[in-house]
Amino acid sequence: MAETIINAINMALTEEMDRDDRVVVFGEDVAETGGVFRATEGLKEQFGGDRVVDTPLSEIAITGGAVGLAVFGLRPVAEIQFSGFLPPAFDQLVTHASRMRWRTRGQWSAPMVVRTPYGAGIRALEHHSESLEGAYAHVPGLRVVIPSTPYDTKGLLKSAIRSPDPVLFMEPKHIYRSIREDVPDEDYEVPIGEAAVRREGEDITVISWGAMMQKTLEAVDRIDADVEVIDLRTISPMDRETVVASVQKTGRCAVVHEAPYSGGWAGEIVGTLNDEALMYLEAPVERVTGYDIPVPLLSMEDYYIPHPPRIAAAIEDVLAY
Amino acid sequence: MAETIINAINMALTEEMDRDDRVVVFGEDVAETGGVFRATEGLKEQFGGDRVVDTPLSEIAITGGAVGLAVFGLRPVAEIQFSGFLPPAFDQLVTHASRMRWRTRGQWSAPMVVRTPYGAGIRALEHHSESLEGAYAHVPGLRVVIPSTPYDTKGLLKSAIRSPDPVLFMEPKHIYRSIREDVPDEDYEVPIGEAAVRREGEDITVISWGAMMQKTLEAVDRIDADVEVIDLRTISPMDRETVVASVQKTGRCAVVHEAPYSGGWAGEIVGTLNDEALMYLEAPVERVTGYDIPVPLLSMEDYYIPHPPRIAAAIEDVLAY
Amino acid sequence: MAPNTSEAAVDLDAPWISQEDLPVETYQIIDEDGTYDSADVPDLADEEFLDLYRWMLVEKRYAERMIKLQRRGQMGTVGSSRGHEASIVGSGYALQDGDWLLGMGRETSAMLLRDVSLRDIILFWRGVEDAQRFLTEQNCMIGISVGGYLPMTTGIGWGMNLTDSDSVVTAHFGDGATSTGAFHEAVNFAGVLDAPAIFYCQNNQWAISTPFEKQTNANTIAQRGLGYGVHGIRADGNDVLAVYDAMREARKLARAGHPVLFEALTYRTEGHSTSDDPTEYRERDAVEEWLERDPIERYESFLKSKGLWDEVDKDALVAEVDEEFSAAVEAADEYGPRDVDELFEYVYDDLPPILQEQLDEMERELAELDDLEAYIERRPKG
Amino acid sequence: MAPNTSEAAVDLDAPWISQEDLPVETYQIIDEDGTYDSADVPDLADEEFLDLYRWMLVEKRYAERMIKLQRRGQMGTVGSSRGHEASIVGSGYALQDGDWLLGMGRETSAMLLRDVSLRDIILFWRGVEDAQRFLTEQNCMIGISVGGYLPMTTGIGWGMNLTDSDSVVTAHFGDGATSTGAFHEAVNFAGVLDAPAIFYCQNNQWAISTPFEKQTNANTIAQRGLGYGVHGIRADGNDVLAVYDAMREARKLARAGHPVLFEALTYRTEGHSTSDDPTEYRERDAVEEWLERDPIERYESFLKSKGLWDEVDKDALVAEVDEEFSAAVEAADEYGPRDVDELFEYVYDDLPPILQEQLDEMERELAELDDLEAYIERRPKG
Ligand SMILES: Cc1ncc(C[n+]2csc(CCOP(=O)(O)OP(=O)(O)O)c2C)c(N)n1
Ligand SMILES: Cc1ncc(C[n+]2csc(CCOP(=O)(O)OP(=O)(O)O)c2C)c(N)n1
Ligand SMILES: [Mg+2]
Ligand SMILES: [Mg+2]
Repeated sequence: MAETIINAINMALTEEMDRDDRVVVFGEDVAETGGVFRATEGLKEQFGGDRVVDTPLSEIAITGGAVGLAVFGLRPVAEIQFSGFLPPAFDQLVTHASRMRWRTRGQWSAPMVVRTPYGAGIRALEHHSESLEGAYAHVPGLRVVIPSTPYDTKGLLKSAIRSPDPVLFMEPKHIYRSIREDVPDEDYEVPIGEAAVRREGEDITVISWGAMMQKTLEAVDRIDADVEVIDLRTISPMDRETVVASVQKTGRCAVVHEAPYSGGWAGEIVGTLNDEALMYLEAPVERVTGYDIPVPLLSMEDYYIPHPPRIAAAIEDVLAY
Repeated sequence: MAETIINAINMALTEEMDRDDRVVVFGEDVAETGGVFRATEGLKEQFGGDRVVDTPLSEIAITGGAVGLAVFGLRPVAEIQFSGFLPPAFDQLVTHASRMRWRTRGQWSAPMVVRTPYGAGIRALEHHSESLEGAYAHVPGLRVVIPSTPYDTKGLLKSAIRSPDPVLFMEPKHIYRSIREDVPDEDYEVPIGEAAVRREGEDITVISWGAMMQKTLEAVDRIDADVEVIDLRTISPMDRETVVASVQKTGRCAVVHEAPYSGGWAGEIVGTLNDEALMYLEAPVERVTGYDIPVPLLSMEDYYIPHPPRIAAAIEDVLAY
Repeated sequence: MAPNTSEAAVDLDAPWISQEDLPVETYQIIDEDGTYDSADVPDLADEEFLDLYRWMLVEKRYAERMIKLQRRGQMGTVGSSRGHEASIVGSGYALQDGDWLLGMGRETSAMLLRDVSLRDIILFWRGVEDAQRFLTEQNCMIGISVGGYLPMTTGIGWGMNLTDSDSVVTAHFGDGATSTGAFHEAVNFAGVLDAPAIFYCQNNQWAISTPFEKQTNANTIAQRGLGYGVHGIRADGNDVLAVYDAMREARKLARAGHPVLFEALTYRTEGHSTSDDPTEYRERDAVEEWLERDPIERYESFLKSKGLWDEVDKDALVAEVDEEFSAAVEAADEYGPRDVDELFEYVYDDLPPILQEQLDEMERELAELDDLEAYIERRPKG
Repeated sequence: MAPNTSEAAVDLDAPWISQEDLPVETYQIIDEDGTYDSADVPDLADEEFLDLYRWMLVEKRYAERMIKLQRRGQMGTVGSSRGHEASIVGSGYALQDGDWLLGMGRETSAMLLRDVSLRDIILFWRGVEDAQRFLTEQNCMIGISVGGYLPMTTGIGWGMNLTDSDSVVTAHFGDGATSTGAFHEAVNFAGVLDAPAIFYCQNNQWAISTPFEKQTNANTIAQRGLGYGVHGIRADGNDVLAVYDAMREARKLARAGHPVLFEALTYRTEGHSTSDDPTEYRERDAVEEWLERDPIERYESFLKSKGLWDEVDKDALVAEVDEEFSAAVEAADEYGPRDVDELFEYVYDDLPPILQEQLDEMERELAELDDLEAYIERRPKG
């Protein structure tokens, strides 16, 4: 059946809770109402109030609580209501979740998932639109995953829940309900750490993830060239092999993300191409990104988001170089 | 007189407190003892307990308190005892300090400094050795500064205190006392946002900052080539012009930092060179960095730190490419 | 699975303290039936008593009209303050010129009392960046990240001490905010600094769908003050006189170097915001109960028995308030579009080269890519 | 510049609560003079009373010997627990098999009581990564970032509830830690969850150079429990029986779904660590005063009046304990060097390609750059 990303999240959570009773879901407003985006709808009814829990307004305790549950052998899936409210818990990710296995030489670990909707485009107040994946992805020990399709969302979230490592699962809320595709009822995983080649092409490689994938595909449709499109899916540790192989083939590349330009993950991708494919490059890699400013408030945010016309123009620039 | 970096910090603080009675210094253990590294020694005696304050063990309140003081018209200089204890305050930097001017369209602002010693090499416990400048530098509105010499330290810290923008001032604690140079008694500023060309050369550009500068210079001394050495000094917003001009001249580049490789600031520098100097590059840029692991504890940390032999080998690789 | 905490109490010899050892009274002047003891009534002039009433009507009509605007698509998501009128107005009325007020969006009339204009509050909820410029001109700010602005509040109070100011700083926040680490560090540090800060919690017993008893196991927020060595109080947040009177004392305490943790007990009788449907998570009964304790009706009884009701022409007042609101909406509607280059301003004091480059590029793209503006235009606006 | 808080009290009508409304008793069994009421003495066997004594000697000798090792360059920076012996041993002794203990480094014998080996504690302070593997095998961990492991403590307690475990989790931390946001969110959430968690604060009245009265304006840490609706207690941290007895009750409370905030009042009679010189920031007098309240001497009086002292051969005990320490140092010295590839292990469950690449590169460099190992060898080791 054709499902949205939100549905896919719900399916993954439901199936994993059903499959493994160590899975516990919690966060602000996730239980009684099913979350502000309804991602956790029905879970409390189905799995009860011990495994689906509304927490106090405590991002530190939600994230740190997940670390403790994970260390104790459970499989916590915590929700942070908006990624703009994850920074209070940055320390818990850096200082504990990401290094529990390392600190204890494998004796303890933190197999936990922190789900959080990120990105602009939903006409919200301050702090509801940011994309900080680049900062989190710089933390060793953490896996940062961003799906862009309903199918992948289900499979990746399942992999995240089963992952022995902590996973920060950032959800593209802008497209939570705007795209639909068939999402099988069966159990399947989409492996963490593998990028997807969405379209094969010879002329240029365009790399993106999350909500920007849709815009990228829309942009590519406007372009008269044979474009290879890669959905990175896992930001860190990323699938360097797929990225490098593609650019070695096409010789040209553009990276599209919503986060600010300076220090964004596109820089890491360019760095990787520099390391592994520099001499294949026929043109500079274009980074099509947000600007180095806070995301504007709702009345102006569209000037910030890399929309298809901008992306298409950038791709054409690279092709024309 | 030949002074250390620690002395230079102390001089800058003393002179700025003397010059501007809006300057307030605070943090854990900064007043009575002068801080665990003695950077604030003597300030309380000279300027009194109202302007030099020992705080509770509250990184959030130290950083957020600085935001409030700054908004109210004071010039707070907060110390976070080790940069490994800054993550609890990440939210205060992201959500308030960096965007106060933006949020209020210039009506309020947060002219504040957060000083914090960063980096490995002092044989310390966990969380005392990290380098997360790359994550902070990705936050629009924040200026991230890292000095590498006593002279610059004094001048940059003065600029930071006088800066109308919030400055995260990361101090290379590994070389706090290991290098000395003349630091004039007079008032001078070293401008934020300008890199320094430490040595001029034609064959290759080597870029570094902080504690890695010393190691880089040591490495360059081992090499028989005409090396241009750039001390970035301000990580963000960085001096792209100096970096780009140098590499356009030399055609080769290596970047040295202590932070982990993936998502480190070297990626941003490679990205910049890709944008502005790709066709000048005769070899891939080498990123000589820490590994994508937590900094090892004291018994093994030296295997993590990019030491001169590693740096020299990398430079030679680029030269030989 | 949780242990059965209703089990017979554990046998204890040591001198344990629990919240049962410290019953917390709720300060009230006008009781639910509208009766009061004249001796307790704060010493206000008649116009001031009437003024309080007018402000509560402002708050109420504001909330009602904002939601209507939102339903008509002329407003982003907004929260309703229905039920909080006494708590908002009573606290705001006790502040003085020069005082600062940081809030979270559910304290409009307290900000209007600080000379913020209604137009600017409307602009705020429409996501117009300039709104906070105007708020901060009046030393007011709205913080969207719950609790995060409380350390800053402490810093402002600290600044007041350092500059011998005779003002106070007040932060308004909800019961949910009290569970944040930022709250804790802020109030504790304020206690150490003797900062002239009033931490004003509107305990409306809900944080979106989370009821107060899931927010904390403590019976009250006020008692938390003890843990910081600051003065605590719980006032009936539906009794405007109790709130006002205690807030006046709070201001004095704060000025004397005693920060205050103030809990106004009230109830959010509507949804958290226009995107929230409270019937999903709570029974109508409790709501009904609290609707009966309506702060405005209670104050009307007071005005009646005080002999001031005759001076009130409620219909005229409402009409007047409505007109003010309409005028504010008009002014907000007229507030012109901003230039896109404003997006790049105010990030730094100057425009660093990289921002200048990005701005130039954006302007070039907007000019050259003929479908970019069109694309943006077509995007849904709400 | 701070307002003069000693000014005449502000005139107050409203029912303000302040910490004066709740005097907090300090639980004591053996008083400063060593006298006690037999009825209050916990019901322990003679060997257990003697065991407590031995453990306190262990803690004391451990602290003394560690500092000596450090001075000789055989140890990184270490903290001293001198003065804390009763607080550490009394709390650790009340725990049971299966209980978890997260600490901050000043609770060694409580961990030894959890079957952690002394060798591994020594390895920890030498910065050997493997140490925490051995600690965690015994459900113990040391967290270096102050307060940050308290939310995790709550999570572990929560896990115990979810899995019908009958253990408790204890976190040991200092007075400084109570000022962190992490502390607040952790204890509050534990209260909501009815988690079997004991938050054990060794209030030694200093956080490095910061005295307790600058850490908070509250008189005690125990009273902070009220704000979370958890049980609070302040015990004399220099009275091992009081600590033990109250901790036993704390454990029962925790098991009954009542988390506990436990304050053991003690004093850090030496420096914060070997890098700290306390004469810089405090008068010798206060230290002297607390030295007189030495927990071990006090317990010796108890053993004497209880008629158990005859069974103690202190010199022999000390010799025995010293031998254990020496053996542990020897074992630590023998603990072989680790392979450098271990640095890359345990970051992730597997070795992602980028780490494999980096590891290969490191090994290649170590092999090929003949001066790299030499350079590292030459670097100062402490
Ligand atoms: C740090 C943070 N976490 C989560 C949110 C999302 N959120 C917005 S309002 C709210 C509930 C606030 O409840 P309360 O503090 O009681 O204030 P009220 O809305 O009831 O007045 C939540 C969870 C947020 N804005 N900030
Ligand atoms: C979050 C954090 N901030 C600062 C430090 C540096 N530091 C280490 S111990 C300490 C003082 C701790 O005092 P307290 O909690 O009272 O424990 P004590 O050492 O007195 O037992 C400080 C500031 C740290 N380790 N973690
Ligand atoms: Mg509320
Ligand atoms: Mg202490």
